Amino acid sequence: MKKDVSKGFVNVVFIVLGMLTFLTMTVGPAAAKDKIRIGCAIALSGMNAVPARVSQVTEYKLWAEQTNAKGGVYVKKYGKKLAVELVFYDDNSNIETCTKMVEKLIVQEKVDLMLPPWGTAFNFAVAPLVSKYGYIMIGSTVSSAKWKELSVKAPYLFIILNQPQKQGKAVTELLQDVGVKSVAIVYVADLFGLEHSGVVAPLIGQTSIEIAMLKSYPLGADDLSPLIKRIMAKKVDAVLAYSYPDSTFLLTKQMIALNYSPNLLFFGVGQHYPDYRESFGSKTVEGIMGLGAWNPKVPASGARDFFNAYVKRWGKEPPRWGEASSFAACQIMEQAILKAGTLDQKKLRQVIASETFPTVIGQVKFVEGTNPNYPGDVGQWQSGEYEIVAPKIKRTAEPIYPKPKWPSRK
Amino acid sequence: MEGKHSPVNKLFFICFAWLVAATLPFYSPAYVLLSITSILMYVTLTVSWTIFCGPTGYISLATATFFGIGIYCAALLGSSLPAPAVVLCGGLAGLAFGVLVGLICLRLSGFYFAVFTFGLSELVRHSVLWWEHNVSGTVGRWVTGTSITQAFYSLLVIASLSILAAYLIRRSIYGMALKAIGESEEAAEHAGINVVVYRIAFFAISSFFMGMAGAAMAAKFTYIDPNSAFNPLISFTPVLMSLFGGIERDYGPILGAFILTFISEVLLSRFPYFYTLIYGIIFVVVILFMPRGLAGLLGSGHQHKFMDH
Amino acid sequence: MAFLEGVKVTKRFGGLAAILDLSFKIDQGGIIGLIGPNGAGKTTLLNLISGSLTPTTGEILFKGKRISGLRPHQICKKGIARTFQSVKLFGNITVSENILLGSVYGKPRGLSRTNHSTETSDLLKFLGLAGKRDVLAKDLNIVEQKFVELARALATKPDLLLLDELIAGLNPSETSLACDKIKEIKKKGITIFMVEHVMGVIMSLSDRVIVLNHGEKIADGTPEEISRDRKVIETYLGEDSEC
Amino acid sequence: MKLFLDIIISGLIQGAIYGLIAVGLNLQYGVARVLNVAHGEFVMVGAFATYIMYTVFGINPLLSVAFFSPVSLIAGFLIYKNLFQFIRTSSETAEMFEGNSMLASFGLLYVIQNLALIWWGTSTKAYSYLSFSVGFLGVAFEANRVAALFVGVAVMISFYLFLRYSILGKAIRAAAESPVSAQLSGIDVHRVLGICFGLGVMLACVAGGLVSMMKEITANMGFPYLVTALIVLVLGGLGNIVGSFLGGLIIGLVTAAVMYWQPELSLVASYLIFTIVLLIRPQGIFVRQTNGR
Repeated sequence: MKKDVSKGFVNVVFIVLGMLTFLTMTVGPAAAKDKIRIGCAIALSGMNAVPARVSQVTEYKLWAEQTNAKGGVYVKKYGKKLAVELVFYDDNSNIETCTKMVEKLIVQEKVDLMLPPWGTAFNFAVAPLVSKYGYIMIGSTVSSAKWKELSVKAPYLFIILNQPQKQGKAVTELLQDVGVKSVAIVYVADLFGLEHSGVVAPLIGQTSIEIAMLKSYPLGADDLSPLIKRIMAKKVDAVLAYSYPDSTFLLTKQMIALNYSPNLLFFGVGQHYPDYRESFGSKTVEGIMGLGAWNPKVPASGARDFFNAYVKRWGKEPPRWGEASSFAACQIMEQAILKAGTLDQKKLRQVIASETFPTVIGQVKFVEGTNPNYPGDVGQWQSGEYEIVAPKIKRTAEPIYPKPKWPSRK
Repeated sequence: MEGKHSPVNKLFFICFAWLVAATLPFYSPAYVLLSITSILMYVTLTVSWTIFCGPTGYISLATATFFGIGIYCAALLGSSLPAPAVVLCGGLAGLAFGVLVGLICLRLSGFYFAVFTFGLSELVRHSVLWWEHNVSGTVGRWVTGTSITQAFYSLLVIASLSILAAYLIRRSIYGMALKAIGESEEAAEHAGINVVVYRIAFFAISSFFMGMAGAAMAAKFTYIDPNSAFNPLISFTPVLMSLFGGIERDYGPILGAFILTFISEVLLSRFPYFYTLIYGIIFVVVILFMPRGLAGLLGSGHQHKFMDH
Repeated sequence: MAFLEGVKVTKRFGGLAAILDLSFKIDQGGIIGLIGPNGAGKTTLLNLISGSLTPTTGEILFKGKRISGLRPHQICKKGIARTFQSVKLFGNITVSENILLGSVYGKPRGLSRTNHSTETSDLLKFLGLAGKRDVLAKDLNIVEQKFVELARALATKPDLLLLDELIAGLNPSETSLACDKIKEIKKKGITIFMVEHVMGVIMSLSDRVIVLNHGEKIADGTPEEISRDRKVIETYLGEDSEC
Repeated sequence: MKLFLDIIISGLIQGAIYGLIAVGLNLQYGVARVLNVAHGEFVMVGAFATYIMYTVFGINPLLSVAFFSPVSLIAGFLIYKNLFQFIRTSSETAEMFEGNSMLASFGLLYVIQNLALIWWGTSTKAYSYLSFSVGFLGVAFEANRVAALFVGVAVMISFYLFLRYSILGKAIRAAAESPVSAQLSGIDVHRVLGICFGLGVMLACVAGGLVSMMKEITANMGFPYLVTALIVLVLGGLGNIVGSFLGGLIIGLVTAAVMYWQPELSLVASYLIFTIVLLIRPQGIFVRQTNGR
């Protein structure tokens, strides 16, 4: 027995030593620079895996494949086109793992560029870290008024998505424009819902529109019919639901079944998925609005091409909001490299902070680290396309108001 | 009984390993430090979990609560207190909450205890969310960052302390009393063991280390909300790691935490699309071929014998 | 002042009274047998004395001090130890560790670690378990387990030892061994209060026998008195065929 | 009064689903001693299977639920036979088996989740079936949810009758009470436990099929159902099949009621109820407490 015990112990020592050796093994950059390695630690498993894959991974991959098909990105410093290589790490939807993986990408993989993780909290957690190492990062799934506090800690973070303040204003103007008299606001009790409702409610409060209801509901609710019935009782013109995909689908389903069709129905995230349109049918989703919008008709070079390429590559249409901006973020990095002629992050940052970039979401010029010129703040399904209806100047179609009633069913 | 030389050798090895670890920041590449820091965090969580749950066999699924409380402590105090004080406060908050949870769970054992602690930690998560929203008027909070080296040293100290505590408790009469409680609370009580005090005290001690780990790791989060700080998966991790490593040995949980964290890291980075698939298969294979966990494979079924020390 | 005294003790479960208005007095020293048909409330009475249960009304005094309402570990530290009808050992620790726990956590005597170990070894020898000291308790046979439980109870250095059917299930030779041990324990000055079904054993060992039926005391006296008691005979003949 | 009826019915609908899932878990843990943490994943599998049957082949979801029941039962039985039975024989004690089978089911959870992500990774799906409202005493309910309630209750009742009166059901109850004596009386315990596990998987898949009519379907929808099932299981009492179903109804009712007054607190309320109930009755609501302990 004595022997076994000490033998076991020695085995343990060897295992630990072996692991340490493995940890110290580094892939290291090849001596001759022949490709640009881009790191991304993102939720490929865990509870954020679905949205992360839809909104970022597919777009990044598409961009990398397209770029490599062209022969890569020309970098002046090396005097040649370099292929791009995406290095994905899984963060298992865990912030602690995410920060670890990001740091590992930077210090062990020694990637040349970084792409952001999915979601506001993850981006915020990672931003100071990548800034510390002096890597630029363009977040396309960040939506929070708090970015201003962050920009001090994370000067290398750029946010390409539209932000709550602006979107709240666009929503309010739209409501006034179409002549909504009363509104019910419900929101998911989470960073996203709280921030957006916190912005939009006071804005609407300043207008003559009556807020008949302002309620939150928990993430992961299985039955929202009580909430819907309460809204029904208020007899409002418009329902604003700052929802996540799960509750967007659930609310839609239950509203259809209960035959409740307000004049204006607005959701947070998920209504912009083509899956949403296909699940319920174009006729049913006709007139449904949602936060944030992009479609192939926006006045941007390559928007239609991106749409077609996405369909060709993934066999389904791209969702119609931040997904295009994930692709645009890659385009911006590509152009910045072209302009700077180097992979030096400081120079890239300067270029990105000061120049204007034509992308699939239009001309992007960062102001204080955010993109004030997003193509759409509110979208609406019209005959199978997610048209931009707010802000007014960017409309790709006039808003339909009131929303058509649900089509009759057997 | 480990033989005449073995304990000395072991002690020597442990000192050596500790010295190597303590000087790591001076010569190791940054990413090793990073990985080790993360490993140390899971070692702390797992080892402190086994302080109470190992001998009693009660499976606590409230780890996320104490860890999260540590994180929130760091978020609230991080800017006003020096780092060691913050970590200590996190620990004390964990301790205080551990006493509370221990008190609430007193009448429960077995499966009911496991699910109850899990339900309780979900209740805490939702309550904090509600509180932050309705009372503090915010959801996210900033955490003051620290350097890798600082995080590494605080976790090294916390992990060492938790290992030491776990070792001493396990080898002492207290460990045996906890085992007795796990076997039969009634008989333990009639043998003169104050079951209430023991259950609460040792549950709180393990919470203390979890709280400290949370406070020390908070810097890694930068921006926290209740859902990320009280991530329910954290509650399952120590259970998996200690069972995986083998709960019958002192080093089983350490080994489990070390190896599973390491495997995760390799899989997350090398096979990002198949992380959980491979991870799951490893679990099943280990269970099928090493029913006693890794430690069970490495040595025979040795039992601790208090009388011989 | 009686050694152990029950004053109008009643214990109800829901509406049913398991013990009803029971008063008793026990003096130090000797063996007191507690008998009665199934469901008479014998184990309930032991549970009340050892603190597993609290009386609904009434009180129990030990050495003149009230112990009802105290928790079992407090009562143990005051010098009352017990065994269980169905053995409750700590199966996954060794025999000697089982006993050591009793020694350390029992009545406080300010002993050092070594003294506890010596005490444990003595008890192992006393009960003939010396060869099994390093065996896991769950690996013993049921008779050995009963003895370990007895040793654990003795290790707490009790003044009063409550035995709940120690003899039940033992074969004749084991029974006589157990009886010898009980006598030896008595010689050490420990008062023994034992519940037993095996009438012969009770009658031969006990200095005094208390008979319970439906939670009430129906007889109390020396074994000879009890065996002649009409009420007792009626109770046993009428309800129980066990003896 | 209308409001009351509304809360009761919507609570019962949701509760029946929770109840079904919890009863499944109860068979797996309460009888077969496998704490199957992959239970929620089978709900997801059931939901996706029903979805595919409906959208691709146009098969009525209720029919495909009926079709998938035996399939999932067999699948569950095979999982038990090939995985958990092996673990049962290699484990030395009951505790060891419980720990190891939980670990293995974690492995199962991870594997199923990853496969689901590979197959349905980026999809969030829903379909419309019986998507209209039916009036009952002046209150409107969604037809598909009402149908789910009827199916759920029907499954539960037939299940109860099965356990109570069929020979196999009696064997299951015998095995639940004491595997050893069941074995002695000539019951093939492994087969019975395998069937229990299979029945658990079946109930999860049935619930999944019903859920697919009422909710969106994604690859990571399963885990929350596991959490609810665990809580319901403890609430109703381990090994108590009827208790689990009633426990599900209670959680459903509480959530529905709070959803009316304070929607944000609806989940907090269900956890709070759970905590309080367990503090008062540590062995669940529907278990008769024995004297002493």
